[in-house]
Amino acid sequence: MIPLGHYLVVSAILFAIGTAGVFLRRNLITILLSIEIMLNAVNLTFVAFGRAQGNVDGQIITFFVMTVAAAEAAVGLAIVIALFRHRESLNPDAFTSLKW
Amino acid sequence: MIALIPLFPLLGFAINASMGRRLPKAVSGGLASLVMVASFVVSVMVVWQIADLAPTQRVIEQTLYTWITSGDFKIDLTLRVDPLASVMILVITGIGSLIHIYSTAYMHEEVDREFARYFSYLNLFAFFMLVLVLGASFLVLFVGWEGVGLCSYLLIGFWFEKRSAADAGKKAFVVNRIGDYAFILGTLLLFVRFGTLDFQRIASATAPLAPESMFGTLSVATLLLFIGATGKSAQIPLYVWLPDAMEGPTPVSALIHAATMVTAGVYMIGRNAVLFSHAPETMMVVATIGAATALFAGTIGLVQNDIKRVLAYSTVSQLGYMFLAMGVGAFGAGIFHLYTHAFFKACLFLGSGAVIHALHGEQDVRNMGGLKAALPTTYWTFLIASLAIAGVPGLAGFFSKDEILFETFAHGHTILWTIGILTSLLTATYMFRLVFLTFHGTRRHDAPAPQHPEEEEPTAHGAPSHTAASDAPSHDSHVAPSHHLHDAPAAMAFALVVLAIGSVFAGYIGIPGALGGHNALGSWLEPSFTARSVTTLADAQVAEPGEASGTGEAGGEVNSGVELPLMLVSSVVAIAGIALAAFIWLKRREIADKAAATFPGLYRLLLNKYYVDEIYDATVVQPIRIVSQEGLWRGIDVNIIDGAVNGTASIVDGSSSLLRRLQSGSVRTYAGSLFIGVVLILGYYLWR
Amino acid sequence: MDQATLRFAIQLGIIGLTFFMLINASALLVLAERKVMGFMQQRYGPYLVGPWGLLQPLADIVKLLFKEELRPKDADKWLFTLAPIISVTAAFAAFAAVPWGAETTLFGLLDTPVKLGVADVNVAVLVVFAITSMGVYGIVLAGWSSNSKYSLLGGLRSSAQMISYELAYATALASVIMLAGSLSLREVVDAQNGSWFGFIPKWYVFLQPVGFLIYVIAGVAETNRAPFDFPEAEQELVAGYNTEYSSVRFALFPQAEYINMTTMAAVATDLYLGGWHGIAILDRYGFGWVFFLAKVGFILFTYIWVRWTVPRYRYDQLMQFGWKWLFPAAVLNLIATAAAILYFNV
Amino acid sequence: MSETILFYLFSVVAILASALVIGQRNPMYSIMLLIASFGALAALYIQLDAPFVAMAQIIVYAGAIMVLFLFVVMLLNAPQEDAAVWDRTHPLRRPGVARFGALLAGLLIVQLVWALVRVNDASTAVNARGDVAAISSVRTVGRVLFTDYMFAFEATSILILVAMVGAVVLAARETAS
Repeated sequence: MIPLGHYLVVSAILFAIGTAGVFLRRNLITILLSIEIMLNAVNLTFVAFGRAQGNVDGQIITFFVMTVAAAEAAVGLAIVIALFRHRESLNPDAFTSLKW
Repeated sequence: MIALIPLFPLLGFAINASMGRRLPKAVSGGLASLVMVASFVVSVMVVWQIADLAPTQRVIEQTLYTWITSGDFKIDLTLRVDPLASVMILVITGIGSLIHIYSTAYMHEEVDREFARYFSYLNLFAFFMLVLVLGASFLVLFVGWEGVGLCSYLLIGFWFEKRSAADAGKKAFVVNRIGDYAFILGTLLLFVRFGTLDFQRIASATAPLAPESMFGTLSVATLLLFIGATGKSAQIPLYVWLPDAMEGPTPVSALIHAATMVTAGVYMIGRNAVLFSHAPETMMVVATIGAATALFAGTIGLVQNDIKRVLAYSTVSQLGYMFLAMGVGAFGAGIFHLYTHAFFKACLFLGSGAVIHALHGEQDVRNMGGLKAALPTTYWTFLIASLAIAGVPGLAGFFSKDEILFETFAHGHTILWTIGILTSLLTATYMFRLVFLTFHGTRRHDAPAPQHPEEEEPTAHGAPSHTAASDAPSHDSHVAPSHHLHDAPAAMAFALVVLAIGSVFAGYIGIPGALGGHNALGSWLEPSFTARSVTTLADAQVAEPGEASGTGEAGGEVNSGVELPLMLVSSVVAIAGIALAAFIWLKRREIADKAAATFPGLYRLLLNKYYVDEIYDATVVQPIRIVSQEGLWRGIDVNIIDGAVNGTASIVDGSSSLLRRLQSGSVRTYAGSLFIGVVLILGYYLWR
Repeated sequence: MDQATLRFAIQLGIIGLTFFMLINASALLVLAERKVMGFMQQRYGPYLVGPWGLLQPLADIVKLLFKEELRPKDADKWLFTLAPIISVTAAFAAFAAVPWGAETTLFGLLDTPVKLGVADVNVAVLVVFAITSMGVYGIVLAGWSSNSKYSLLGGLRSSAQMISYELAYATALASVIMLAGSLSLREVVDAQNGSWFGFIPKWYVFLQPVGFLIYVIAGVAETNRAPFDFPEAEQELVAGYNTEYSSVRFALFPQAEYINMTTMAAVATDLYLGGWHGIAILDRYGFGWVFFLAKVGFILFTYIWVRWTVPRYRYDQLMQFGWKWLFPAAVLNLIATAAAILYFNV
Repeated sequence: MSETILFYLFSVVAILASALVIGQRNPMYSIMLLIASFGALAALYIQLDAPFVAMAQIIVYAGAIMVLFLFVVMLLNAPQEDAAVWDRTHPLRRPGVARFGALLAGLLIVQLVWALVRVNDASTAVNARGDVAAISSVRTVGRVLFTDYMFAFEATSILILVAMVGAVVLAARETAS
């Protein structure tokens, strides 16, 4: 018998970790991974709340999140590849040619 | 059954338009004429069919399919034959087929492609005209209405290489468009008022109402419709296109601008007799305009020198007569005149066509004369038709015209009656001026006089001497001075003779009561002008004595005592007119010139058709052009519209040049701003 | 010894048995493979070690154990070690969800029957699917970590191939699941009990011939076996992803492969061949699992048979086949099944 | 009791793994660790009576998306992430900015904690309400998904399609034409 709060805490921590990753890492792939972490944190929250409510809607939202995550990963990685072809680097700071 | 009537010409059009260019003339022309004849036969059968029915429910309807359905608004594509429509379809198909036959010979110089094009247009026109008269609702009628407009444009501009022809076509189209606009407005107004567009429903909805004393919905609507009518059937102020329409081939002028299309307006008013008779103001306007047009056009016709123009103006003035009749509520008389006029005017046009054909495109009467011997058939038919139009007793024109005048008088419009009489005098005069100038006197034409005109006739149809000229206009294309004048070829002659006979006897179905007849046509048409409902038109019009029942014998019973003297007057006037013409243009030629010399201003005024075209150009065309060019184009379009577009662009440009400072180009800067936003929003929700 | 502990013990026993069977399965399969190959090629195959060479696998294992552990200098230490473990673990774990026998009380030894099978999950099909899809990591990592182009190519190929064929595989599964109306393998099996007209057993293979075919083909591709054995295409890639491996680490890969084969065959039996059902007497006396084993054996034999009969495809042909034929066929089969179910509301 | 232990075990695994994901420079390891964290999460889902989600988590995330990442890393031959170079030019590289970022992070954590405190039934057991059979059954999930969430479902399918096309277009090496 685990209180709902525990799950929320876990997902909050995961989310924080993900956010930190986005800001700290200097590798596009790792940044994408951090985004995945955040998404999963959110998923956990959804499922936990859904369970607490006693219905399946939470799970269903999770599927949608997964779909979006898949799409995001596909496009994001494609962009990463394209970028990597131009500059031999995955450092986001290397791609500032749009700067004013 | 009914559907067949318009379908035949449509079929002809389809075939000629699609594969006509590959067919030889004989086939395409023969086919076109054949479908017309077929549809004529069908029409006769249909008319026979409804003739059996009792006078009050002489109606056959055929709903082809539901055209438009939106909510409770529903338009069926319905064809309806009632007495009025029956007369119209008979005229259209009958005269139409005659003219088709005539055309096979007349247009013979055209190359196959042009030939087929011509006949496809002709068939298409017949189709639309039939749709117009058969349509049971304003919308269906409007289809035909627009269609004939289109066809007249196509046919007038048939020789589109000739600039004047193309211009004339455009003119006709534009002027018609003005009328159509009003017509649409009127239709919409009626729909708003009655919620339906079906003629019968509108009529039976109107019948119980009391006639509007002051301008109300009905008056406005009918007025708008009438403007449309003036556009179609060439009344003041929109008549200007008709004379120019003579640029088209002569049979076209005969078919469209004499026999059928121009009568669309008259027909439309007759079709909505109940409606109009409930709008006395409109009726008054109609009558006045009609009379004015009649006189106006007559005076112009007096001095014109182009044989076809004279006829065109006479058409206008005859149409004026019809509208006069409609205006005074003598719908029957109007339709009657429409019907007789179709015969003799078509005959006149075709005759003139024959003359032109014989003289290889010569249209100026001053260069004609003495053709009587050369073109006997043409001459005699032309003469008969002229007598008929002049209103000489015993011929078609007499009965109808006289009936109109009588009705006018009987309804107490004395002034209009006087105008009418004056006009008939003019009519007689200019018609016979034409006759004498063309056929009598001495030749003023360089082509050698024929030795044996009649032996030309058989060969003429084959036209061996005709160099088949490909380039239009064909008339100017082959000037062969050294070849004999020949009378109308067989096909033409046939049409001419039939029409001439028609213009003699067509009137006898409408002999007024005063002459011991019983106006068969009037009583036949009677039901069409009454609402098919509890109240008949007569009851509905008790309130308006000026418009006692729309047909002849009603008036005849009222005061047949007046009728005979009136007839006498008009016939005397007609004879007088002829005599005058004979005196001037046969005996004392110089009088005319002297007259012209004494009143140069008047003469020039008439010769230039009262400068109406110039006035229109100055008052309407130029202003519109200037406004649209300087105002709309240079002003609004360039400055405002383009300005708006460019302005938007420049605004975006400026703002983005500011915004782009936020574009650090580094992903994590964006992420940072996003992060800030998240923190702020979350904070806000937590504070709440 | 009370029921609870007895029951627990028996459960443990079942698990241990399954594990033991799987290990042996790999060994036996190696032998069988070589024997069958031998017969197909007019040879004896192994016959020296033990009677009819039955102990050959044992000898092989011993040999591998005593070999030296080699690791390329630039290989990624952790992943290089992890890769084989992942694959073999995945292989074993996948079987955990596969039931291989009916409920039995072991001849009245237990008062409540026990289910033959490691675990009975209500989404067993998904579990198997998920875990097998984990197996790809082993190969990919092996290929990448050993830092050699052959390995890398092998790894890439096999992963691409597995991902592509998972689609057809899963879609084929889906239609059976629809028929049975359950994701639990045990329920699917029980749904196939009985027979039509008394002599045709109610196996889904008769309802889903196309599905069965697709499943088997995709299965072959999933397990990287000929004619889809690109990961180790000797002619092109020496030995594919496990070129750099030696000794036990090397041994784990083929073992994982054979276990995967077994799992594939077992699942196929459960889904299409009615699991342990089919012979009434065996069912009644709780010996259904024998029939189950027979079926699995048959399918495995077919695998080997195919391997030594059909030549290897070209890689693009493989992809073409997977995406343009197998997957569409599976989808059509799915749609048809759904339509049939709706129509006959089975 | 056992489930509490399991819960803590799995959550600790998930958190540790995620922390390590962003904790080191080799993306290959990051991916592996992330997969581990996903597995732990899947276990948590099972505890939450959502077996189907758990399986989907493994199949979709671990089985598909992560493989994609793995591929990309392998294809690009994952270069080690370059160390922070503190050039003064970049607006974000100044320590002031960094401190501001740290402040923001602290704020976010505070807010999260605060939000957690304000959750009403945070202390009540998760599985207090609803019957397990219905919630954990795939049938129920499917029914709800294809009735109430039909539109969203279709929309996502279109989204996936678009993403597919986009990925192909982006990653396709422009052929020399």
